[in-house]
Amino acid sequence: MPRIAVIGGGVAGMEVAFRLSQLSFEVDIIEKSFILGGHVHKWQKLFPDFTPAHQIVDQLKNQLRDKVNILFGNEVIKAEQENTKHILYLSDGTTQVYDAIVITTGFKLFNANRKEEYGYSVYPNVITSSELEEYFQNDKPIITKENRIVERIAFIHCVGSRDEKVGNRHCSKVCCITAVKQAIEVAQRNPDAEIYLFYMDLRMFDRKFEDLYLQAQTEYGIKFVRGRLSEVSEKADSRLFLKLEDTLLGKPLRLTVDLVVLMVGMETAENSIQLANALGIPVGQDNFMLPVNCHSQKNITGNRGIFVAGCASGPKSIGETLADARSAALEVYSYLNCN
Amino acid sequence: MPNFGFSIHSPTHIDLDKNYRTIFNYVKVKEPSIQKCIFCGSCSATCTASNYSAMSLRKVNLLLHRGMVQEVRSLTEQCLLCGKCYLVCPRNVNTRRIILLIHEALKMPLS
Amino acid sequence: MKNRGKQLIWQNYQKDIADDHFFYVRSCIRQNFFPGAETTFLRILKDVLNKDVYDDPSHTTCTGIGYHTDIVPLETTMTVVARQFALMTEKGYKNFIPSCVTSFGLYLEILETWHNYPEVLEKTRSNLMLATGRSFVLPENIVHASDVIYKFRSEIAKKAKYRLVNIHTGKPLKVVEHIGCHYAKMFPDKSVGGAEFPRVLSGIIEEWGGEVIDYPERRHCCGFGFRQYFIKANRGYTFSSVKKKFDSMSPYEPDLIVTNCPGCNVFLDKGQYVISEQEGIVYSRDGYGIPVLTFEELTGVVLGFDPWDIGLQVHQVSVEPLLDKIGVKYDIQKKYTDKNNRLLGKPVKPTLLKTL
Amino acid sequence: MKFDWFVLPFLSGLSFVTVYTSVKFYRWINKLSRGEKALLKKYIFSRSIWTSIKEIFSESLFHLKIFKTHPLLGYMHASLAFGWFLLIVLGNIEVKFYSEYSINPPYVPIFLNFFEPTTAPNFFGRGFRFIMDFLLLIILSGVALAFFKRFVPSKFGMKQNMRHRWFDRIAIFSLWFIFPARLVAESLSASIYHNGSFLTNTLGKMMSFLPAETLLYPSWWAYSIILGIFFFALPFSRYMHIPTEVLLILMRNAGIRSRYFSHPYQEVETEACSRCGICIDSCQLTSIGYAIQPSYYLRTIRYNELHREITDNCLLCGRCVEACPVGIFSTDIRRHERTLQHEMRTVKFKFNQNKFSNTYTEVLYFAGCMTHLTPGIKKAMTTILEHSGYSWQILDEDENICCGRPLLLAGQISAANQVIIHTRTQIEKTRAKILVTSCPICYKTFKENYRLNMLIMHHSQFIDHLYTHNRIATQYRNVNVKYHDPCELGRGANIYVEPRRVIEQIANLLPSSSEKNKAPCCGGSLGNTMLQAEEKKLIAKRALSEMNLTSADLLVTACPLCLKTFSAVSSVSVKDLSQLVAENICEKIPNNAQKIHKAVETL
Repeated sequence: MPRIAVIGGGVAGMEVAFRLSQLSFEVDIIEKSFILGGHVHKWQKLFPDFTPAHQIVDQLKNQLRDKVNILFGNEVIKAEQENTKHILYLSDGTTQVYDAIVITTGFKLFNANRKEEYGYSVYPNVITSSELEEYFQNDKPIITKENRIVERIAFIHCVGSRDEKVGNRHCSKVCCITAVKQAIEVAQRNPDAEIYLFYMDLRMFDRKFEDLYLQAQTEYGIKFVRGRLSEVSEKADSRLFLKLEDTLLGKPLRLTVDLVVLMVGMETAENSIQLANALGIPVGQDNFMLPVNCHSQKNITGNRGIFVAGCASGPKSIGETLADARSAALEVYSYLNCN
Repeated sequence: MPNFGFSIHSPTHIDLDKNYRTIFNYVKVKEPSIQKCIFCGSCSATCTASNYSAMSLRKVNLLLHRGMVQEVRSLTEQCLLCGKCYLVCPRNVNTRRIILLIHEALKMPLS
Repeated sequence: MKNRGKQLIWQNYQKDIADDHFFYVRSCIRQNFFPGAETTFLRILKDVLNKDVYDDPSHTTCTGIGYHTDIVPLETTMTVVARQFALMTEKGYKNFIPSCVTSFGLYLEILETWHNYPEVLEKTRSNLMLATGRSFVLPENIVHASDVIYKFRSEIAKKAKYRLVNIHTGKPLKVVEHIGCHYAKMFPDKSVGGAEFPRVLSGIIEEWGGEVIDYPERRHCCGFGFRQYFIKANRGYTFSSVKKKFDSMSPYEPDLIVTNCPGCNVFLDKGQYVISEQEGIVYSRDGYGIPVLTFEELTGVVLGFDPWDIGLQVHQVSVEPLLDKIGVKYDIQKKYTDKNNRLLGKPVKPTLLKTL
Repeated sequence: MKFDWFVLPFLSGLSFVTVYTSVKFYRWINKLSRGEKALLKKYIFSRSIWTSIKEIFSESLFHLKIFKTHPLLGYMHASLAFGWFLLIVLGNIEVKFYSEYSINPPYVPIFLNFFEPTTAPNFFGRGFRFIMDFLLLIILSGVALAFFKRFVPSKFGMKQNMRHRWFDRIAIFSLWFIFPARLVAESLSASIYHNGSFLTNTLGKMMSFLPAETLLYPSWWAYSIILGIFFFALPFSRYMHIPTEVLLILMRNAGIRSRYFSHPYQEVETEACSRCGICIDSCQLTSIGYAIQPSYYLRTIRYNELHREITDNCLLCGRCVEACPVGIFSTDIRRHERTLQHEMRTVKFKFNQNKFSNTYTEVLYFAGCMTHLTPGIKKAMTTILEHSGYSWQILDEDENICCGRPLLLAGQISAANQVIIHTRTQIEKTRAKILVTSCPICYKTFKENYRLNMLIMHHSQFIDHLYTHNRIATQYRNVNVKYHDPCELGRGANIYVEPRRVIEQIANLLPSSSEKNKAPCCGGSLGNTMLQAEEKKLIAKRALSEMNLTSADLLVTACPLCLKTFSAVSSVSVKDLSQLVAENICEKIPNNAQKIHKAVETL
């Protein structure tokens, strides 16, 4: 029975592994950390309908139960290829031989430190969207690090995306809708807070996104201002002073807020470039894995027998990731059965 | 004071800490659809008054959102209430009511 | 500025600063703004830190201002800079320290140009040879004068007679430090601490017991900007920048402002007079304004030099309130007298800004 | 002189009502301007007063208009109003046969049965007794119907009842109990003196088991007290309508109209409104849940409650004015109040004058700002104008300028006047003979506020004119078409015939259940600034179902706003009249030039 390696135990990895196990292949998941679920594990509610994230992760985990063996705490150090076999040297010293490999390494959130002028990790009340998710574990009002109820909060779009300065020209596409979702969740906890979203272009690309946007405007009075944040500094009372321009009025704009949330974009996963080189597959200008053809062969990489699924080949929402994972499983199936 | 030959310009930025959105709040309570505006500008494009004045409902709406009221009076006065803006608004904002409410608010001594 | 996050950022902006044998290049406009500043710097290096500093009388202006106001063509500037280096080479020095931040920025810019375009360097060498018959070697180490003070800040602290502490309240003085734009913004990696949170002056202040204020418009330019200040019609732009900075720092009620560039010092000091006249605002409770010292003057005060020897009487904003806070002894009578006690004349009193 | 203490409540009530009403009438008339007073005086003493008297009988007493709305409802009102009127009149005549004095205090005819318990033996006595009983029966049937209407309004052709306030309820109940109380009193006296007729005698016999002697006197007291309560309640309740409608008819026929808010004529109208609730069903905002109809609106004005929203939340479509049996122009009152709320005297428009052409053409087509959003109409009109044989030009080809009516509808009069003056000068500059507009809203303003010395035509009239002067010809299409009368064209300007005549030239026009002056408003009317988009859509949908287009392939309307509003919701395709004509126009028409020339003069 052919053996397949799925590198990465996130949402994509779990789905591919399950589908492949259904097609009666023997599947190993090589997961760097010690838990499955990847980033989704750390999120509370998902856009656009606020389904709890753990519901998706648990559902995917339950599917897998003892159908797939999972090598936790493991990374691929070196890889070799003998005609159709792939030999992987893992970090726990073992070497495994596989007939096919599916890369589901996912993505890494942009390290906001690299936008120094936004004062991330310098001013305590500048946080990223993933840190804000932790506030949503309970329904208590959002407070600043000095335990002051947040009365004014600013969401900053495109942090580390569409930004040549940090080498990320690509748009991570899911941060806009995440900002609207999080803004609503903040509005629910701090009803009389003033909430601003500073955007360049709002990319509500999927179904029910525009409805969420309209709901944010009308039901929660959330304000959308077109202008890109230039700089954050701290005022005497440790509130944050933002400098922007209202591009629709063509005038500079200044305001003070209690909390700044940076909607950090997606970058290719940690040392995924080394993995790509090790496996001999090309990487795009945005450092995400490059499929052979972005229309019809999205899961097939340049190297026979190696496939890619999920955010490893570019930013995707969870729905798109799962669909991409299922298509990857079929590609593997047709590769192993038809050649 | 000695003649310096120059004067210190006051800042022209929009200061959201100071600008009071009293008129916006007055209108929002009575006509919540003002919040649906996405400032796409189709109303200003079709506006009859824009042919002879600087009237632009998109700009008026923005000025209200930002609490900058000085310009609003001279702009909204040119409005003919013909309702073309309402017909083209992609968000179904009740534009004419907003204009009437602005006129009302400008008559009141709102701070 | 003890915030852990800022220290993280300072780590990746360290540079090596030479510790002796300096070739000091004076500023062309600084002496007439704050005459005592440069002599104080030399006195500190020679007498206090007993370093070998050479003050070459025959070096010229770096033509920075002319270059920035499009009066002096770049090639001429390069040749003049080359001549400075030639003077240094002839005197056998390798560590070049300009006293003015604009020059520092210019020297870096030209060295960077030569580094990227070697053919321009060769052209400058031949120009210099033709013009003066001199040749030169690129300096091994080029730092700003304030970097040197930053490097020896702990030695100076040991030798200091005063601390930046308010002797009446015992609390550290609240100090605003303003870094010249050309110091870090052009080449952040050539500065101490980078462009966002520069460390050079804040390091000195914290070492000597002061508390540095990080106010929102901290990185805003003082408005000198050459084109603005030199043309009278644009001068309003300069002082609106100054006012923006003071409006932003006033909630913190700073006791002192420290700068490391001639332009910033002038405009932050004399700007308070212009603002008091035109806008009727004085940015201190006691009505005297916030004293503005250059880093050398501050070092001199802390080391106990006589304030009037340092030249503090030329400041627009009276420094006496600050000296009282630090506890410095000074003789008010000698403020406006020369070496042999002849009164040089007192400046006219502004209408609003109180002066002593 | 006959007197008994029990008449006191009735007497005091009656005198209170008479004094109160006459003072009120005096004050209203006094507030009229001198010209209006003269107009009224001249009218009252002129021959045409008879039309008012006839109208008072047909409307105040018979309520003929309500019969047209629904016969049962009409009978209920007529029986109460006319029945009671006859009861009083005949009562006064009956008295003449009994008492020896010629003049009697007013209460005698009402309580004749008490003062003259024995009926006059002769034929007249019994005859009158019979008539009085008969009238009482009629009125009682009216009261019974009124009572049932509370529970089953649909039987009376009304979808819902008016929700009354407590002071109206007191007046209603007191009115209802007057006649049963009279019945009881007369029946008791009949059981003792047999002085009744078929009704009271029979009832008297049935009540013989009761101690009639002891109950008789208190029953007269009850009758008098109920009458008293009714008279005291009348001036402050809806029944102030009874006296005021008479004055309203006189004033209206004399030509007096309300020219500004709280004009005396408007106060008469406000008090003349009996809040019968008939206007509620005619209003299309009822089904969306808004209580803004004249019955409620005039009540807020009369008891000056805060009603800023109600004033603005009305389509001004005029259906309630058509339906109102009392003929109150509630839309005018609303517009005058809007001026009070929204007038902006400081407005200064900065029109740029040089944008318009001053080349002469016979026909000037004013597209109107709305038509710029329905290019289909403009294109159709251009085709028609090209075929018309007239020289023509479009006034606002690019520079679209407004006719000023939306400002009038919103009450901003001084702003509207500035627009009107500007647009009129542009129109007159072209020295055109005919001004055609495809928007009924502009048409109504040109007609009423512009005082243009040229022929003003809505495009339906103009096309009709082209047909009659065979300047254009069209092919007949066997298409079932229903026509929607735009409010401003139908009710607003009484143009019903020309559009229909034009459509019949091209397609087969099906009658629709609610059309002409009963046509529904499309919901997009500029009169309303309050409705949200979803509500307007709902009105449009219900208007379409009201016109039930199942059998029609095409809905034709004659207003760009109706076109835009209907086409967003209608399953049947919607076209403007001009589009229907332009699509079926024939290229060649008989070219008899001189006939054309003559035609222009005849207009």
